[in-house]
Amino acid sequence: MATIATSAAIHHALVLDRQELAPGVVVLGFDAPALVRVTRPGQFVMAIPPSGELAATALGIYEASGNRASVMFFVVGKRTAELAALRAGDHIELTGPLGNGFTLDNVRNVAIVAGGVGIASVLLPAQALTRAGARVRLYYGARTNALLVDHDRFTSEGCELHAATDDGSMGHAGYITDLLSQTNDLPDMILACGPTPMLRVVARIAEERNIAAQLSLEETFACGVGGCWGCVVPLVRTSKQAPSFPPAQRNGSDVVYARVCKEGPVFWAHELRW
Amino acid sequence: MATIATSAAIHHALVLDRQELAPGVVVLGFDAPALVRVTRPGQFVMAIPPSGELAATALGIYEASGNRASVMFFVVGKRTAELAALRAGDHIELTGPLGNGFTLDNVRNVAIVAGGVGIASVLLPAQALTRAGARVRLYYGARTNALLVDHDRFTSEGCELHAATDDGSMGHAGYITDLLSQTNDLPDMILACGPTPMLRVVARIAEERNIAAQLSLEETFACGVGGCWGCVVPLVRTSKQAPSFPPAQRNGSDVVYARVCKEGPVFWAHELRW
Amino acid sequence: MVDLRGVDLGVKIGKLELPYPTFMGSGCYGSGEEFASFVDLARIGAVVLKSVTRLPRLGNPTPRLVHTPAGMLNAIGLQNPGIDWYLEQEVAKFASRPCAIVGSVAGFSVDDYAYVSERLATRDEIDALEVNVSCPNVASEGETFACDPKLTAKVVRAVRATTDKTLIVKLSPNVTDIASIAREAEAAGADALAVINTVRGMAIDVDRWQPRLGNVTGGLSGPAIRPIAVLAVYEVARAVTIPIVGQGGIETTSDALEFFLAGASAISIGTANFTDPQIPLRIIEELAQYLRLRNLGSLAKIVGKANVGFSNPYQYEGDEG
Amino acid sequence: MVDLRGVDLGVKIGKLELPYPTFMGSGCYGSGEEFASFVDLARIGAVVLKSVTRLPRLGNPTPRLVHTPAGMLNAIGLQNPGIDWYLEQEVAKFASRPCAIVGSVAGFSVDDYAYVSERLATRDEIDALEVNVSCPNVASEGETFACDPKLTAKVVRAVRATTDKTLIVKLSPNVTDIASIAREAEAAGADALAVINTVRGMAIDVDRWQPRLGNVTGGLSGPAIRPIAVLAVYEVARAVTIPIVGQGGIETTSDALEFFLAGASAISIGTANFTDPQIPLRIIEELAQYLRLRNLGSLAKIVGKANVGFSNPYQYEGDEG
Ligand SMILES: Cc1cc2nc3c(=O)[nH]c(=O)nc-3n(C[C@H](O)[C@H](O)[C@H](O)COP(=O)(O)OP(=O)(O)OC[C@H]3O[C@@H](n4cnc5c(N)ncnc54)[C@H](O)[C@@H]3O)c2cc1C
Ligand SMILES: Cc1cc2nc3c(=O)[nH]c(=O)nc-3n(C[C@H](O)[C@H](O)[C@H](O)COP(=O)(O)OP(=O)(O)OC[C@H]3O[C@@H](n4cnc5c(N)ncnc54)[C@H](O)[C@@H]3O)c2cc1C
Ligand SMILES: Cc1cc2nc3c(=O)[nH]c(=O)nc-3n(C[C@H](O)[C@H](O)[C@H](O)COP(=O)(O)O)c2cc1C
Ligand SMILES: Cc1cc2nc3c(=O)[nH]c(=O)nc-3n(C[C@H](O)[C@H](O)[C@H](O)COP(=O)(O)O)c2cc1C
Ligand code: FES
Ligand code: FES
Repeated sequence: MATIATSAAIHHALVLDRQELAPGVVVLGFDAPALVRVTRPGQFVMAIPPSGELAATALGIYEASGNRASVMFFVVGKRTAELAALRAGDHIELTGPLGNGFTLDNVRNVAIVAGGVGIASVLLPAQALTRAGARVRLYYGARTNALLVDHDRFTSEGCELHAATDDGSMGHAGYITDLLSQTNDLPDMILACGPTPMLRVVARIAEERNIAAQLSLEETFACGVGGCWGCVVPLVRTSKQAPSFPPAQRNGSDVVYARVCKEGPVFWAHELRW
Repeated sequence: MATIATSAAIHHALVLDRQELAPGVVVLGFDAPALVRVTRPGQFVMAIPPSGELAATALGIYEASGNRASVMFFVVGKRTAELAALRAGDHIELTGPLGNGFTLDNVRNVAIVAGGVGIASVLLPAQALTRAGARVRLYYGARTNALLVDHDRFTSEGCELHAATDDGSMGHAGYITDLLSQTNDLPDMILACGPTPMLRVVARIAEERNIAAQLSLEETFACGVGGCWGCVVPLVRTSKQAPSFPPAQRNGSDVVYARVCKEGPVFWAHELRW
Repeated sequence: MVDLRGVDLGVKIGKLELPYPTFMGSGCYGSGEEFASFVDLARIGAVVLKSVTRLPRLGNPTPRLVHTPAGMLNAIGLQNPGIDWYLEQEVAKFASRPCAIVGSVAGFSVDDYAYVSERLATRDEIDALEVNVSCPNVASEGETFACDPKLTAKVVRAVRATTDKTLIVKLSPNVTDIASIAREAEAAGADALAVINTVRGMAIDVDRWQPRLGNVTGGLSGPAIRPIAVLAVYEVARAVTIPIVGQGGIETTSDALEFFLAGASAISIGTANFTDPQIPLRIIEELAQYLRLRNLGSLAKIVGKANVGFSNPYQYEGDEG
Repeated sequence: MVDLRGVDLGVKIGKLELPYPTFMGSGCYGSGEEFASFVDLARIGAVVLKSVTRLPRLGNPTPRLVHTPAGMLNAIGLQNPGIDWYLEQEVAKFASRPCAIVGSVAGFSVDDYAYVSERLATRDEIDALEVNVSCPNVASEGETFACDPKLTAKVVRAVRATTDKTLIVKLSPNVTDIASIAREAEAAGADALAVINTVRGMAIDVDRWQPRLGNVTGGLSGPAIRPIAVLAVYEVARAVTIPIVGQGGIETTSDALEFFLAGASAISIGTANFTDPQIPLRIIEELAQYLRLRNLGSLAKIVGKANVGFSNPYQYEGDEG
């Protein structure tokens, strides 16, 4: 992965705009030029719910250009509900950019797989790749048509869209990974973000087809900055992303736990032991 | 006090109207004919904050006529903030009426003393007394003019208004009890509701002048219905309001703890040992 | 009405048979009467009465309550008229309650407990006894009975000798090893265990530089203590074979399920009644739904079923420590 | 910049002198570096490092975190590379931190503690040691050191013998009588006590009938445990004369003041950093304001000042129990 020195800061950002793309799916745009400047595709922020009583919550950086960055989230619990109550003119406090993003060097023909709100973390890599001249196919799945939000943002960037919905209201009726596994027009790289069961299937397909895959994982976070070791995932010790750990003297496993927030959230599928 | 058999019920009431009388002072009117029918002056409700995560909160019944009852409250913490977010068309859940109200029989010349939001519990007794032909003087104190909310409701009912504000922006500059203690035109009864320090001064004035006084007390509540014995105040054991308790065999005090929510919230000043 | 088609929510705790697996926590629900005008007591299972002692007690000075994050502290101090007055003036009224009535016994010596239990147990209005061993033991410098396995056993044996009624022993979480106390209580003859009582705590008024409770310290209840209570139930369930009445911060059906899965046969609801007195009824209804949706005929099918841990596939040298 | 005109927020804990009375809790703040790009470490007092053990540990299986009402459960399981690697690869980096660095030592035998402490204490980058006695004692079937006054004393004596550096002993709340453990730790040579570590708890996934933590049980932290922590500090302050670092759910200045008034000389902030990493700086600023507004020149003036209880004017026969 693109391991970079942290340039995270706390941003006290003016909310510029708020859209509800579908019921319970919110995009908040805010003024944060300093964040935009250093953000790399696949990074996230820790957003502080305004009441100050709940833990900060991780959100992928959806858009980042000029002075404006944005996050997209589903209202699923208390924290996202508090964030959803923000309006243009309010301020949002967030720490970022955090984590290591996708490795996009030498990617020419990519399949991006997004499940549900996983779409929030893949617009920036899609943009970077299409602009670099790569062929980008977006495999985008959601429960229903209305929740396949902003797919036109991707097609207008030049991505080919393959869609799936659980209820068949748009595209393939079933899992998005069905489409991925059926294609014979293989990409040279897969990037994926979405629910863990989807990522596991992507990892299996990538292994079977012998395609390198980068997965953006989701775990329960506490600090979000590498301070608590709560968000870990088992990783082979030889991975470049593995945290500093001594070789085993005896009966040690070849796996270490790596922090999703710090060493990730993006990992090479073949290096995970989850 | 007017001890009555409980007729409390849980009301799932439609919010009819919401007014903000001053910044942070809210009146919520709701449709609850069954509550109106049995409410007596000085009773209260336990209102359930909509999130369902905080304890229910005690609020005096401000108005009660026809199908509509109302509560008035200051937004001071989480629970009142949640209630203040209700709008006409929403529903409010509340248990009531609770507690014993004021004893108004044979009251001909009364001074009602209200401090701040204490005003919420004295409109009903003021109405009952003026309508029964009694002379009613309202001694009404608040921090500032803008917080002397709804005083015209009382004057239009025929009450004489004596006002005091801490900052002198209306009426006497100082405590409302200053006015009460200065008058030589003595009432035959005092009813009071407001902050505890105010009530203590009222109790002292009443004792010095030998006037019967009924105080509506405020305590931190848990259940609000007499189930937990958390909200007690020391009362002489011989009071008619004292809870059932055996006479002391030895070294017992002549005081028992009575529940503000159940035996009160209104007590005779001379029976309190606080 | 609760829709009970195809599901059995009933439990048997000792000899006490209840149509619903819910108790209203001691000290939180008066004698039931306080809630009767707005909650149908026929649908709540059982009420555990406020604890009663040998002599009348005024209880603690005020304030007695403080709200804290996701919970509250209380320090009531066992205000009650004493067992004599209680039997003369109060107990007869319980006969009309359409739910089970569990008496709660407190004391400051083994003899206190035995005396109060014996007298209370004579009355038909009382369906079962709960022993609140969390009171300070006057003879041991204020240490509570609940904190010492041997003292707990003494109290339970003494009370057991006074009655054949169902005997529930209520354990305190303020101990190093609740399982060892549970084992002693079981061996001494308890029919069931109530797990847990409140957690000791304190709050300070930083403007007045004073404790917020008249008694300085108090008992923490509500959702804040739920993880502590779930673990206590889980550990006690592994230590004994008698049924457990799980409690501590139950507010929703999901909370209740945590306790059943941890090993409780029944639950008790205290503080949640202060949030919304309809909560017990809602939980009973939703429990029935949960069982029906999963084709589980009875609650017993889920008791203690969260026992399967995880495997730990990856270890390193120091992990064996 | 913190406006310190006329007020002294400095504390002395053993030999450790800090300009601000705040520690960042062990396991919550990495080595400080993780927060350095967005929090000025010169303004936070001290960082307590994640606990280190003799051998490398992968730690517990996942999941390791669960959010609970007003708190969270964690079960990290002391993931760390072991003391050898730690000294070789990590410790040198701490030299550049503009705050005090407190090493945290964990172990599974008395010898473990002594060994790790001795090696850690050789390093100048480490300003003081904290001893985390909440680990299971392998020799006593998993009972933790922190649960037994004698075992605690053994560990503290052994560690004390290895170093002259300031020694803070971190106590567990999961005991019947924390004061007796505090007394033993003081007698065995502790310079200060950290009160409290997390409270044991558990949460269950009711859809999957499984514990929510890979380790089954975990430690509860955050505002939910604050009343428990305030009481523990209050009781320990009455039992010892060495300074106390109060912790457990501190999120606001008012929370911090509760701990000082209860008897803490300094405080530690853990979980609140996950809510908002600016909280420690805000608390320091507001503490200075609080002292200035009340004309209290130094924090020492409020330590332990909430000790005046209430009188109990009214009693009845049974209240003497
Ligand atoms: C690297 C990363 C990137 C992510 N990017 C996105 C994104 O771009 N968009 C998106 O929608 N999601 C994203 N997520 C997921 C997102 O962080 C979670 O959905 C979010 O945490 C939801 O918070 P919540 O409190 O609203 O609901 P949840 O955390 O799902 O809460 C569910 C329930 O748990 C309880 N709960 C959770 N946290 C707390 C707490 N602190 N205190 C009390 N109770 C709590 C609540 O009661 C709630 O009902 C990302 C996650 C990661 C790890
Ligand atoms: C008989 C009676 C009648 C009353 N009538 C009225 C009336 O008519 N109008 C009126 O305005 N007031 C009335 N009061 C007072 C009113 O009940 C309190 O002001 C009300 O409880 C405020 O609740 P709150 O949570 O908004 O704030 P508070 O209870 O004052 O809260 C202050 C702080 O405490 C904390 N807190 C309080 N409760 C909780 C909780 N359950 N959970 C977590 N934190 C908590 C909050 O963080 C808050 O910041 C009456 C009181 C009584 C006893
Ligand atoms: C106000 C109050 C009073 C209580 N009084 C008693 C009591 O007298 N005897 C007893 O055994 N438990 C008493 N308890 C403890 C409860 O019965 C219950 O065990 C505890 O509060 C945990 O459950 P909860 O979180 O659902 O309230 C009391 C609890 C509260 C909140
Ligand atoms: C994620 C996490 C990891 C922790 N790890 C350690 C640890 O390794 N050693 C230790 O002594 N305490 C550890 N603690 C306990 C904290 O240092 C602190 O004592 C406790 O959380 C109470 O304070 P708080 O509520 O402010 O977090 C940890 C706490 C958390 C939340
Ligand atoms: S959430 Fe703390 S290390 Fe990742
Ligand atoms: S608040 Fe429970 S008895 Fe009054």
